[in-house]
Amino acid sequence: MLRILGLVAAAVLWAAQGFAADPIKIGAVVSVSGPASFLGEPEKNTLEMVKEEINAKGGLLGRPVELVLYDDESDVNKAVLAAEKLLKKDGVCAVVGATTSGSTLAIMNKFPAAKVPLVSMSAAEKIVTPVNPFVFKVAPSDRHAAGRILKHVKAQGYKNIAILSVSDGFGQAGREVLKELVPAQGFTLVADEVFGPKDTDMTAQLTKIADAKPDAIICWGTNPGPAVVARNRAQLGMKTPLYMSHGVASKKFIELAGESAEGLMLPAGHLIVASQLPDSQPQKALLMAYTAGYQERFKSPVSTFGGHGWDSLKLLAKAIETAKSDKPEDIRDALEKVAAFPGIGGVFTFTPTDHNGLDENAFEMVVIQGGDWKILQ
Amino acid sequence: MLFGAPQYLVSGLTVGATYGLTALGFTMIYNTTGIINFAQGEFVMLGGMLSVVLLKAGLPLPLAILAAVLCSALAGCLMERAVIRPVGRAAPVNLVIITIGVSILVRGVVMLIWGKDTFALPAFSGAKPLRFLEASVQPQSLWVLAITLLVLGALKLFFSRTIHGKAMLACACERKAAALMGISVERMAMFSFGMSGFLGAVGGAILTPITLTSYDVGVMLGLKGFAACILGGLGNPFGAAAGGLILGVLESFGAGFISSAYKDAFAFIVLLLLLFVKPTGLFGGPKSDRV
Amino acid sequence: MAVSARSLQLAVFAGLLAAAPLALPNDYYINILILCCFNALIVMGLNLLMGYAGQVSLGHAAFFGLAAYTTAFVTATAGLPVWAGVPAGIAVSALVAWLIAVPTLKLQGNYLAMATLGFGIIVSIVFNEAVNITGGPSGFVGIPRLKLLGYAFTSDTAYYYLAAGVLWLATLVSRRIIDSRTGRALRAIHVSEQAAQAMGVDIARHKRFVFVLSAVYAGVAGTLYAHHLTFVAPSSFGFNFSVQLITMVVLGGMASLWGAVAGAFFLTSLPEFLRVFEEMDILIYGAMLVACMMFMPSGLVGGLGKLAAWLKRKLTANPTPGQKPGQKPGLKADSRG
Amino acid sequence: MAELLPELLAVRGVSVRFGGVQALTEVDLTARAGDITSVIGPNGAGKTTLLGVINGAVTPLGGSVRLDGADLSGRPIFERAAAGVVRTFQNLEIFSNMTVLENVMTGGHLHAGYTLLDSLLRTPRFRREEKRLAALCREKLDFVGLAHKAHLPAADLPYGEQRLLEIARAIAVEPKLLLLDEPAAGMNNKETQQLGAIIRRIRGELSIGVVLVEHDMELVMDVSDRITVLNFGRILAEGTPREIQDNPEVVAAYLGED
Repeated sequence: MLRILGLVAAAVLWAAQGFAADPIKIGAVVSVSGPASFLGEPEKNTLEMVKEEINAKGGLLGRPVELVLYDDESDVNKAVLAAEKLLKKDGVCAVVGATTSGSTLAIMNKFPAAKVPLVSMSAAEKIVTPVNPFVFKVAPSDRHAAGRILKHVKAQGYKNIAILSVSDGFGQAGREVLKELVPAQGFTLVADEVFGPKDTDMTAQLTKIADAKPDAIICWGTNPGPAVVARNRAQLGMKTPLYMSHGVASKKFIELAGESAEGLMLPAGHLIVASQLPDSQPQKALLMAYTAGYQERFKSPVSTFGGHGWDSLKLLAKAIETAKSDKPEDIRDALEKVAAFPGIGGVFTFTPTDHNGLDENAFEMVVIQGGDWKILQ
Repeated sequence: MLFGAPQYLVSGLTVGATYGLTALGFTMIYNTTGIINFAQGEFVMLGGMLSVVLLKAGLPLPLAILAAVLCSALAGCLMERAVIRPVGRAAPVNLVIITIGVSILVRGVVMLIWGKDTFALPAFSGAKPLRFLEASVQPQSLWVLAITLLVLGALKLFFSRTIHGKAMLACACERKAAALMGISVERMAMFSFGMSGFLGAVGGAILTPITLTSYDVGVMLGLKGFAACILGGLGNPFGAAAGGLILGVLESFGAGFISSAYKDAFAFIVLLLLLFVKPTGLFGGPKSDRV
Repeated sequence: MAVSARSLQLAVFAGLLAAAPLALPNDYYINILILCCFNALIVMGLNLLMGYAGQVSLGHAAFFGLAAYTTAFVTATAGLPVWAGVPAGIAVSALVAWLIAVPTLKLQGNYLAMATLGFGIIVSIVFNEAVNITGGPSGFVGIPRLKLLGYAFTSDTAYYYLAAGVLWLATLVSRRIIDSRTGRALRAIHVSEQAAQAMGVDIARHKRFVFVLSAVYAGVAGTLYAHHLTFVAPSSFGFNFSVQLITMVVLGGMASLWGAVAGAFFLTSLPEFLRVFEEMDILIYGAMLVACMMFMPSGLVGGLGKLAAWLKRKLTANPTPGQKPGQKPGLKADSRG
Repeated sequence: MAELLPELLAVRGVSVRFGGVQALTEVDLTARAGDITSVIGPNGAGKTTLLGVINGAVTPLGGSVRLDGADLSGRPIFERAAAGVVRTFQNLEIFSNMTVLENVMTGGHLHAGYTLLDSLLRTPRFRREEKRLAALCREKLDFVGLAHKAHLPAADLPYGEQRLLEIARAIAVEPKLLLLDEPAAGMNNKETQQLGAIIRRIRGELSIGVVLVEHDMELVMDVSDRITVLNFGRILAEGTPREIQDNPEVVAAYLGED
C-alpha cells in the first residue's frame, strides 16, 4: 500500500516537475457574472473542464496548459481591461472570448496590434466580417440560424412574418438579419416589435402583432424574455406558429415556458438533440461524451454556450499541436488551416476568408414536444 | 385603430400592480423614517425566489409563500436593526447609499446560493385564460389585483384602527413629537422595514407565476416602484398604488400604440412632464419632502 | 494662508498624478488609472452639483454618454477630425443640460432625483434604440483614437497623461469656482434657497450654471473615453453607472474636491483588488459600501481627516480618561452633507 | 415727530390666502428711511407672511409693494435684494457649510465686482475685489461684534451669535431696507440689549430703514419709531410706541391671546 502511494507521489512529483517547466498560457474573457452570466457560466465551466482534460492527457507539446480567466461582469469596460491585462500583464499566446458580442467588438481591435489570436464565443457577424486576421469565432452566426428558420417557414408556405426581438445585442443582431432576409427571400414583414431584456409582460406587443395578422412569428431573444412571450401567446390564445431563436436552446427555456412551449420551433445546435442523431453524424460521439462529462461534474444540464467554450479551447489546442509552437502568430496561421474539425457547435473549417467556419448545417430545426426537443424533418 | 385597448389595459394593470406593491413598500419606510430604500426591489425578489426555493424543497405552495413572506419581513427588520439604526440621523444621501449597498449584498447572497437562473412558480389556480370583453386575462392576474386591493384595504384599516398604525402615522408627521408622546420611533422604524419587506415579498410571490423571477429582478422593480411613488406623490400609500397602476398602463399603451422599443421612455416622459406641471406628484401635498 | 495651502494641495496632486504610472507593476494598470481619471472628472462635476450646490442628479451617465456618442458620430460616421468631434460632444452634452435644467431644477429632493433618473433612462433607451445612429445595444465600433495638433495619443501612457492633465485642470477650475462669489452662492443654495435669494443670488441661474458645468465635465470625460476605448455601448451609460457616480461622490466626501478624486479612484480600482475573492467580490463590494457609510459618514476624505486628527490627539497627548479605548473616530462624526 | 421722513417702503392693500386660510387682509405698512418700524401681533397674526410679501417670498393676491416709489410687485426675491430689500429669518438660515466670514461675503454677492472669467483666471481685478469684499465684510462682522470669529465654521457659533451673523450677512447686502424676523428669539436679556443697540446703530450709522417683527415687547418699545399691530391678518392699530401701549384694542388683543 505504502509502496503504491510512494509510486503515485513520485509520479505526481515527476509530472509536476515536468509541468512546472513552462506552461502554455491561454487567456479567457468570460461574463461569469452580470446579465450575460447565463452564457458565461457554462463557458467558464467548460473551459476549465477542457483544460483539465488536456492536462490530464499530458498537456500540449508536452507542456501544461494554464488558463488565465477574467470575468468581465458583462460590462464592456471590464472586458477591455481584462483583454489589456491578458495581453500586457499575463502575456498569453491566445485568448478565448468574449462572451457577448458587445465585449468582443470592444476588445477585438487590440488583437491585430498585439498579434495574438482571439477566438470569440459570441455570435455577431461584425466580428468576422470583414475578416480581421487575428479574430475567429466559434458561435454560429445569426444569419445561419435565421436562414434555417426561413427555410422552414417557406416550406410551410407562409407569407407574412412578424418579428419580436429583445432590445439587447443578441436581439438587435437577429433583428437586423431578419429585417434583411425576410424581404430578400420574398416574405412580407408585417410587424417588427421589441421588448426589454427585463420585461415581464409582452401581451401588448403580441396583441399588436395579432392585429397585423402574420402567418408566423419569429421571436429573437435569450431567457427569460422568450419564455414570457411563449406564455403570453398561450394566454392570448394565439394560434399563429411561433419560431424561437437558437438563443433559447436550453432545457431551462422549456422549464420556464412550461406547457406553453409545446409546439414551438427553433433552430438548435446538435448538442441538445445529440441522442436523436444518427450514429453516422460526425459530432455525435463527441456530443454525448461532453454531455455526460459536463452533467456529471457540474450537476446541471449542458448548453450550447458551454459548447462554445469547448470549441474555442479545443480549436486552439488543435492549432497549437499542428503548429508545434505556442507563438501567437503560428497559432493564428494554424487556426486558419483547421478543416473538418468536429466540435460541439458544428464541424469547423476555417479559411483566410471565413473565420467562423460554420454554415447553416450547424443548426437543426427542432420542435418542442412533450417537454423535449424533437428534430423536425 | 383602438384594437387591443382592453388587452393593453389588462396587461398594464397586471404589471402596474407589481410596481404598485413595490411602491407601497417604499412609502411605508419613507413615511416613518424619511428614507428612500433602494433595497425595496430586493424584498420583492426575495419573496419570489424564496417561494421558488421552498417549493422545490417540498413545501406546499401556500406554505412556501407564507414562509417566504415571513422571511422577507424578517430580513427587513434585520436590515433596519443592522445598518439603519446604528447610523441614526445621517444625511439622506448617505442612507440611500447604505440601502444601495444592502441591495448589492442581498442580490449577491441570493446569486451565490441559488444561482443566476430564472425560475417559474405555478399559478395559484390554473393557467387557463379567461375572456373578458376583448381581453384575455390570466387567472393569476385576478389574484394579483385582488391581493393588491386587499393589501390596500388592510393598510387603510391598519392606519385608521390600530394603535401601531396610528403611531406610525404620528412618526410620519412629526418624529420629535411622536417620541415625546412615548412612541418608540426606533421600534416604528424597524416595524416599517418589516412591513415593507412583507409587502414587497407578497408582491414578489404573487407575481412570480406571471413574471418569472431571478436574483436580479429587484433592480428594475425597485426603479419602477420608486417612479410609481413619485408619480403618485411620495408618502401617500394610495398615490403609490395608483402611481404603479398608471405607470403600468402607460407602458402597456405606449408599447401598443406608440412603439414597443420606446415604451419605457414614453412612460418616463409622461412622468417628467407631470412633474414639471405638478412638482409633488399626482396626489402629493403642496409641502415638499424632507430631503 | 488658506490660499497657499490650497496651491500646495494642487501641486501635490499634480505630483501624484505625474508619478502614479511609475509606481505601477505593469502596463495594464495604466488603463485602470485612465478610467479612474475619467470617472474622477465626472464625479468632480457631480460633486459641484451635489456636494456644493445640493442638487442631486441620478442621470449623469447620460451626459457622459451623449458626449461619447456625439464625438463617435462626428468622427466615425461623419468622418470629421477628432478636434471637431470633441468640442461637439461637449457642446451637445452642455446644450442638453441647459435645456432640461430650468424645468428640472425647480424640483426638490426625491422629485429631482426621480426627474434626473427618468431623464437618464430616456437617454439610455435612445442609445439602445436609435440603432442607425448609435449602433444599438451591440455598440458603436470604429471610433478613431485621439489625435490633437498632429500628435497621436497611441500609447496608453500618453493618454494617461492627457487624462490626468485634464483632471488636474478641472480640479483647478473647480477650486477657483468654489473660492469665488459663484462658489459661495452655490454653497448658499445648498443650505437655504430662501436665504440665498434674500442675499440677491439668482438661484435658478446658478443652478443651471452648475448643472451645465457638471454636464461639461461629464462631456469632457465622455469624449476622452470614446476616443480611448474606440468603442462605446449603451450599457456603459445606464442607470447603474449613474448610481455608481453618486456613490463615488458620497463615498469620497460631499463638498470636497479631494473627496471626488478619492471616491472615483477608490471605487474604480476596488474591483481590481476584490478579484482575489472571485465570486464573493460582489458581496464584499456591497458590504464595503455599507460599512464606509456607517463608519465614515462624511466620506473617505472626511474619515481620513478625522482619523488623522484623532491620531494626532493620541500622539500629542496621553489618552484622556474620558476617551474610551478603541472608539472609532468616525462613529461620532456627523455629516453636514 | 417734528417732520415726516420720506417714505421708503409702501405696502398697500396686500391680501394673502394659503389654501383656505386668509393670512393677510388689505394690509398697509409704511416704513420711512431712518425709522425703525415694528410689526407686532399675536402668533399667527401674519407678521412673517407680511415680511414674505415685502421680500417676494410670498405672492399676494392683490395690493402693491413699493420701495422708494418703485413698484416691486411680481419681482423675484433676488431682484428685490438688489433693489434694496433684505431680510433675516425667524428660523435661522445660516449657511452652515461655510465660515462666518464666507457667510457675510455671500451677503456681499452683489458687490463683488468681477465676472466668472475673472475668478477662473484669478485676474488682478478678482484679487482686488475679493480683498475689498473681505475687508468690507470684516467691517460688518465688527459691526455686530463677531470679527474675532471670522474664520470659524458658522455652524459652530452659539445660537445668539448666529442671529447676529444673520444680521451681519444681511447688512453686507447694503440694503435700503432691512427686514428682521424675530431677531431676539432665543436670546437672553443681555444679548437682547446688545441686539437693541445694534438695531439702533443700523438705523443711525448705516442709514438703513428697519422693519422689525418681534415678540419681545421690551425691545420693540425700546427701539421702535412706529409700530403696526396685526391681528388675524388685519391691521389693528398703528402709531408710536406710546400710542400703541395706550391703545385699548391692542391691550385687549394681547390679553385675549394670553
